[in-house]
Amino acid sequence: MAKRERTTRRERSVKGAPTARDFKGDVNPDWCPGCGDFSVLSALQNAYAKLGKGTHDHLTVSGIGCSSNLPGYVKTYGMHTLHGRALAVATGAKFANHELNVVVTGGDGDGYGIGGNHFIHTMRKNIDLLYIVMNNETYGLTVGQASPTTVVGEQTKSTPFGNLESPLNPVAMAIVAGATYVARAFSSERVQLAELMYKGMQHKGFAFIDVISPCVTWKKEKMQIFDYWKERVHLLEDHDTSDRAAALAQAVKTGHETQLGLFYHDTSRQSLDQMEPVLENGPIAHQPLGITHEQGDAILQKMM
Amino acid sequence: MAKRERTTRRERSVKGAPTARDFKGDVNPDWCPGCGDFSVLSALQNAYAKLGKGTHDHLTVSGIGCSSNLPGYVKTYGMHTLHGRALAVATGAKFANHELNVVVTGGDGDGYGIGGNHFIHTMRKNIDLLYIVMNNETYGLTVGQASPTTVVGEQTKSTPFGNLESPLNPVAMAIVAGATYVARAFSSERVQLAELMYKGMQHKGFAFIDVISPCVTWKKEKMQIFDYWKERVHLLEDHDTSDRAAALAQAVKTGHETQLGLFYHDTSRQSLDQMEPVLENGPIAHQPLGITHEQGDAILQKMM
Amino acid sequence: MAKYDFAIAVGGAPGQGIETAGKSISQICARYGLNVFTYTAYQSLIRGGHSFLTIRISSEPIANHGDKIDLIIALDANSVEKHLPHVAPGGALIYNSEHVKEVPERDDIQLCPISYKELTNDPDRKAKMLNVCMSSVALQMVGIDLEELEDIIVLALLKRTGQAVVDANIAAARASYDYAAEHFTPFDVQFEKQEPALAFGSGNTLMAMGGAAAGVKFYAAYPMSPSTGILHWMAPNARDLGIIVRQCEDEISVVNMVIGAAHAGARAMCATSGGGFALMSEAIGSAGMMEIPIVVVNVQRGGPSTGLPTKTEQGDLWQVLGASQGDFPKIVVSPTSIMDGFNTIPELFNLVDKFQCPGMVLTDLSLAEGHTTFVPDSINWQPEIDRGELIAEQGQPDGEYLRYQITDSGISPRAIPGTPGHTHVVATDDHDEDGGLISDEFTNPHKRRDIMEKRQRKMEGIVELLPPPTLEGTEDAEVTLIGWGSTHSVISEAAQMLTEAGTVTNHIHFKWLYPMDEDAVNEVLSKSAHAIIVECNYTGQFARFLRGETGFKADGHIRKYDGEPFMPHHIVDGARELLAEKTDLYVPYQEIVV
Amino acid sequence: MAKYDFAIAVGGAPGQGIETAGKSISQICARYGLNVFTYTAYQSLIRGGHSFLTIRISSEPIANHGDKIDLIIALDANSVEKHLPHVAPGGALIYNSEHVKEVPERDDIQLCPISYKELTNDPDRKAKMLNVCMSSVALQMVGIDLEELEDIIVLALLKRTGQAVVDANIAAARASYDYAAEHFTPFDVQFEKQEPALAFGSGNTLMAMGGAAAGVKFYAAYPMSPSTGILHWMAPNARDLGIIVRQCEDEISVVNMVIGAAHAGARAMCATSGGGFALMSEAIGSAGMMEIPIVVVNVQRGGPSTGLPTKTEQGDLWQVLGASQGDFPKIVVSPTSIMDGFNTIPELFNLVDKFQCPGMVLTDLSLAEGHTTFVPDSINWQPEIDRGELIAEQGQPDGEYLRYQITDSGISPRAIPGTPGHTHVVATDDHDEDGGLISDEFTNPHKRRDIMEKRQRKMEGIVELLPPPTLEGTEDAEVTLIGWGSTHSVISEAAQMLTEAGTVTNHIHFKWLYPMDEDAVNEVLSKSAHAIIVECNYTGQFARFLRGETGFKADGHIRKYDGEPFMPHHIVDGARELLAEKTDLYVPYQEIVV
Ligand SMILES: Cc1ncc(C[n+]2csc(CCOP(=O)(O)OP(=O)(O)O)c2C)c(N)n1
Ligand SMILES: Cc1ncc(C[n+]2csc(CCOP(=O)(O)OP(=O)(O)O)c2C)c(N)n1
Ligand code: SF4
Ligand code: SF4
Ligand SMILES: [Mg+2]
Ligand SMILES: [Mg+2]
Repeated sequence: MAKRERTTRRERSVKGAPTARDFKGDVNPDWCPGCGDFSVLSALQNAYAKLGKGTHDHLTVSGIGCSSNLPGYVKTYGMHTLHGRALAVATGAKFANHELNVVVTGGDGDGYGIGGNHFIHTMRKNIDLLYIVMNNETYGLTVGQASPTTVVGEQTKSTPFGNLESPLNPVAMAIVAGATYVARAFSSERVQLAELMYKGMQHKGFAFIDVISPCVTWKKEKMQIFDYWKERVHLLEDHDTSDRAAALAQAVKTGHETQLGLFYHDTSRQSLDQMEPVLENGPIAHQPLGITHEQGDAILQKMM
Repeated sequence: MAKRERTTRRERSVKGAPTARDFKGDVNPDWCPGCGDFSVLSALQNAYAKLGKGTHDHLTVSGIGCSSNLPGYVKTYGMHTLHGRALAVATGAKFANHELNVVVTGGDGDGYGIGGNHFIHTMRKNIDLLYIVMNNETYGLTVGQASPTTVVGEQTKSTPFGNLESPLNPVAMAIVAGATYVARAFSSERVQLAELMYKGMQHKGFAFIDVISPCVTWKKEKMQIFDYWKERVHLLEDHDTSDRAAALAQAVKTGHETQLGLFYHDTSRQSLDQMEPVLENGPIAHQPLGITHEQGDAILQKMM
Repeated sequence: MAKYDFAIAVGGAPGQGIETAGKSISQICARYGLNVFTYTAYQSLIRGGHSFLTIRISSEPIANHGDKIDLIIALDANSVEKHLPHVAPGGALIYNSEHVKEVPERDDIQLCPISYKELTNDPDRKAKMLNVCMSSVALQMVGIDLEELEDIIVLALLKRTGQAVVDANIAAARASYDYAAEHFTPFDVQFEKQEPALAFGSGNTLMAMGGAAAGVKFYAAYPMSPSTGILHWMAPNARDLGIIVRQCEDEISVVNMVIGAAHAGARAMCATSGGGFALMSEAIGSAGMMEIPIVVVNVQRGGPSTGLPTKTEQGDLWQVLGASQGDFPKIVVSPTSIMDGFNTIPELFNLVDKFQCPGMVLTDLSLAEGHTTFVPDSINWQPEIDRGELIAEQGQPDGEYLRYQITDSGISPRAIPGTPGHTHVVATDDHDEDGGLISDEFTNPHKRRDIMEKRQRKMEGIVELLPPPTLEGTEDAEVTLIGWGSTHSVISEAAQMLTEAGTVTNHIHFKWLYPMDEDAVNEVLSKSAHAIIVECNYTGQFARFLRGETGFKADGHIRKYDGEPFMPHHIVDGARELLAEKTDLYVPYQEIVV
Repeated sequence: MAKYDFAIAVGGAPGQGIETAGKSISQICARYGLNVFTYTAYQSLIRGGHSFLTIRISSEPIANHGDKIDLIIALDANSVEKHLPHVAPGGALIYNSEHVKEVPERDDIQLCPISYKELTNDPDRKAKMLNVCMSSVALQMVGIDLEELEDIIVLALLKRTGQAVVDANIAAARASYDYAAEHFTPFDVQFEKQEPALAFGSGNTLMAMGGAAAGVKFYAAYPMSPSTGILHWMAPNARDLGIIVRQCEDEISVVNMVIGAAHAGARAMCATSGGGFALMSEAIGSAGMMEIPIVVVNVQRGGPSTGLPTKTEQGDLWQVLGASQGDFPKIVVSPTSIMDGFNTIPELFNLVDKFQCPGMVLTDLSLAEGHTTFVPDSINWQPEIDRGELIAEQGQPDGEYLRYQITDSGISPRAIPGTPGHTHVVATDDHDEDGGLISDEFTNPHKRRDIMEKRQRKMEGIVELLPPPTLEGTEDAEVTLIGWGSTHSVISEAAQMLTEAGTVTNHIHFKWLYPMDEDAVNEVLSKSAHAIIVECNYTGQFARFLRGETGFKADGHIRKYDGEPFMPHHIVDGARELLAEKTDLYVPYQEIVV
């Protein structure tokens, strides 16, 4: 029983370079024992530590879902927003203070289902975020319906006769829609995952990692869900991450057999905040409010 | 002045094989003279006629926008729904009566902007619709803001300093998301367009045509907008439409230079309505309402 | 047998089989022909947390989980600690003596320790059969035959687990039953089997069944607690019943698909909770404008926002009343019990079909996830179906068809796509009689006024058909309790309790909320004594709405917004305080916390 | 110069330069120092259709387009036919004699035919200068110097078209001016230049300017009539003013981005109309729950649904009041004039920052797209800015920070991301003081009640700060007109007209709508005589809301829902009928139809 225990609500002082421990949140996760999300959380704490900033320099934003509970479990600023809306909220926060390291975490239902439109457009706009999707191919929190990545034929609460709909290919979608850093990972491969996260945070632009993060509760017919995946993943090798066509060719293969690693990395495009002249003076959140009389007069002049 | 004139509200009787004229709506389009959408309309009327069904066997569904006014201009059943929601409404209508030929028409803002999530998921599910997007790279009806397909650098009412956002690639998106019939057309190439529409209606599954349909009013800097496009389009030739990888490779080239024609045609996948056993008895709209006492007893039995 | 009102509760962590225990006991009671209502207080945790399931069993028909608990099955130590105070004097607490060494003093109840180890042969000690042991003890103490439990065990486990597990469970059940017979004092209440055996189901299930009976042929959903139960009933029953069930990418597509399906001729419905409803609101207005009949169910949970996904509230009334911009015909109804939920769906479908407008059902977690027994024969599988003015026949090829024809009733005969001779366009822009857009036409303000008045005239027809609330109880009362929706039975019981205790109390309950007939409602309200409005939200959403429609101002208010539903005594206490004191607002204290 | 109230109207098809003509004349008047208000009745047509622009010029400050039209510029034959009846006796109609051969009899006005051919040297006869010719005639007839028009022509055309076109236009203007001097009788009203010259802008522009003055640093939008004007002001001014302007994929992303930006410390705002607002509603509730201050503007248009995109209505009140599920603190304000729109934005930002909640501005097309002159110096570019309890300084590393600390005021000091020592999570699930989720925790109903009460206590602080409406006019009146939002000036004029005609009338106008202080409002309302509520929607949304909050029931109602705004005489006529007759509802007839 994942009884919620407070470690302490006190702000811990981080002395010297931060460690993964410094990013441990105030409460223990209430995920089911064995859930893939635990590894994602720990990889993220490692990646935050490696980046070397203070806990207050990060903003972790999520939607709603088991996976979206993550911001409560890391010691950074956090927003647990509406189901499907994390990317939009994060974009706003990034523009208000582009010095924050903004990481978005969530699930496949949250991100590819209800949040699908923000997913596409945030990538198209190349907003400087790291987006981590804990893809368990199910709606975990609402007790196991089919999600946009559930495979054909799977029996779920909403598809008792087997799912009829083809799943989405998030990696291929991301490359086509304009993400500039696109990776796939497996929660059990923590070292690779943490490294992909760390590099994703360093990347200026939209970084996306689709993480296979198995649900041990609603994937009944696959009680051996980790074994199931271990058989199906292999590392992406001999691949030029700067070659979009090659990345896409690899990505469309993603499905029941899948490659892990960085598919695509485009360093040539600027992120949207970099292109925005208004941000040249620093974060707008720190600018003085209102306008000057001169600016006001100039406006009125044009109205006369 | 496009004064709205009623031809007549009377139902015209169609004798023999229908002609394009039979699909002329009761009102004349209020589009600006020269708008690309006129050609799309006439191509659609031709395609409807060629299909050979009665006017009442078609349902034309749209959202909101200049282009979305189209259902008012064809003589079929029509729905002028909410901005961005046409695909969802059309899906519902198709499931209620899968014998209808359901065509969805709209704009780039409607379909790729606010409607983007329905776009992806309707394709993923391979719903049996023909979706025609009149892509003018602008929000026409709301007087010319940037749309998801507006090119970088373009000055619009919402981007007076030039658009900073990369446009979407609808054709590539469609192939990746799971559309089974994907084409690009140019409104001035009416014969090809009508043919693509006709074949799209015949296709069982999601058929998608992105039509370059220039706006002559808000593309000020390109007063010669048709010439602009004529220089940039060429026919897609020597292309195997059944080869998904090849289609995708062609599609990612789509941008300022673009190919016209059928990129991808997959006849191997069933459309969702074909997979649905409930529809085997005919359209649900025509089934008797309610359930039998036997069915009811069986339900109660399970509750005891 | 004499009158009785008895409650068994099961407390524990969700993994411990609390639902199974609860379901088994309830099902046994149902088969015994006893009236049962159950409610589970639980938490929005994926795993872990604490649940507390109350099974109320009564000689009278009941529709809420009542006030007191006679027998608690404590599956873990935490439950003993938490819930010992909740056992009514004369009651009993069953617990596992291996985990709970010391139980705090309470000499007015019977403590019933059992030893899991001794009662089972469970070598790996996962305590998977603890719920079975404790249920057997409980059943023994209230005089129910062990065979009933054995049947249920076979039914529930055989297919899933095989004979060996079944045997082990049955052995454990027998050992426990015998142990109880030997060591514990049975309750005075001893249940006897009576006819007919009853069926048992949740509010969500009964609304789904109501949909099937009403002829719903298209059901779309996006999962959202606490409305998901409807999807979970529809999905497995879809193929047998010829219903298309679609899970969509979000609630916006859900309601728009429903609109498309309804327009094309199917009775179509969807359900969600507050956040999903917010997303649906734009499209609900479009159904009003296009005049397409749809039914949208909002199963309220604790708000605001994501709020309390597993808790109850009546907090979405204003959201539903205000859904979407502008004025358009609509109907809002709030079922007053689980069984009323079944009947409400066909009733509402007939209305929306007749008046071609959206209908909204406003219910909440306490009803939707509550479970009740019912007489199977009481289910009317073939309710009256009235599809309104639907044009089925072929039109004349040269005839004129005006989809939005201006009529006295405001109702314009509707043709569905596919009908020859009636092609037309429906539009979310305003339009004239034939569907042509007004806003795009010359001389529009007059046509606009005409079509707006046509649409709104439908409200007059609707209001005539909606029954106003009635005064329940004696006219000569000291207090009148006023409520709406899910609280009918708890208020009714409170009124009875008050009356029995000397404060004569009647009550007025609202099912049909909008449109409201001011005069008819005021007529009923005028009969009220000291009026107290009881509702499960902070700002008194119904009180404010009712006052706006009728001018009626209550003398006092009882409101609850802590996530748990009212128990009858909350209202009794509140009514007393409001009568006695200066205050006009009473907020009950929630004793049982999980 | 004596008092005057004069109106020029321009009718024609949108392609004919009607906006240019209107803008030129208005701008010239503004430079002349005259008070101007303009309103355009137009259609949601991409091209074509008919527009009718009224320019009211008055010696008194005005804030609506008035009742009568003295001079009509008919750019096409259609306008002559349509609008001839609208010229007030003693007025004039200017038309092109080449297109309009016969004008129906009206001997009480001056008919002013001009010949485009004769007045211009326009070889390809596109009549592109017709608006210039007619404007010159009009200006001549009211005594305004031609030089003013010439300046405007240069300003408007030089950059876009070059000297040749400018010269041709100026020549046409001169010829027309001279022609008018020779052939037509000037009006009695002859305008004189006065100081100071005035600025001229629309309601949307002034709200956008108000946002800039309030310190908005993040503005997001999805285009939607009639709110798009704010985006169209923000976008070109963004870089100069240091404002981030983002056009988003839909309204859901708009409001969620605004929430993200606001949480990260920027003053953030967005605007939309009814349908977009519906889509935003879920997120507005989330701002309430996370306690993030945002401002959302809803510029109402004719509803329901897509409705009448280019027409006005006050039809979204209930949508805004009911936006999102559950109860949460929020503020709703409805500016009473264009200039009030400017001031409302900073006022509201101070409130939402102080109380950390969403604020909603409810205005409508008639104000947002109406244009007014104003004294440039009256603009307060540096309004008071109060960001509330915002933690700027570094926290103690070992200190304890509770984002949702329970306080008496309900306000918990807010730290924005990036502030050292204050990391915390904000959540749309309900939570306890530190942001931890209640629904996921043991023992929640009590904590839930505490945090709910903390949040709602903020409403008490808000209500104290919102000024109640005042009684305008004499206390001793026969009739009291009650209105809200955009109709202030039209009601005020109607009251004056009624009073002058012998029916002493005062009025009460609501700007701050929610929360409403029942006692303070009833205090004001108690002074009202025969009370008539005036509003621009079908069901009387405000009347129902006001009655719900205060119990106040008006004696009569004047409602309009044909898409066009009230003119003062509509209300005057209505008040008279309501006083005289049995009816309690008056719906004015719209005379001017486009
Ligand atoms: C608007 C809205 N609709 C539905 C829900 C209910 N809901 C909560 S979580 C969830 C799905 C979560 O799935 P996913 O994002 O894959 O996360 P997981 O639980 O699998 O980690 C849903 C549908 C909601 N909170 N809000
Ligand atoms: C919810 C909502 N938001 C915004 C609008 C306003 N709106 C109407 S049409 C339109 C854009 C149309 O663009 P597009 O779909 O490309 O069609 P076009 O006019 O270019 O043919 C917008 C934003 C609306 N009607 N509804
Ligand atoms: S339900 Fe599945 S996804 Fe959710 S916590 Fe449990 S294992 Fe993880
Ligand atoms: S505005 Fe553009 S898209 Fe719209 S009708 Fe005119 S030319 Fe066509
Ligand atoms: Mg998931
Ligand atoms: Mg467009």
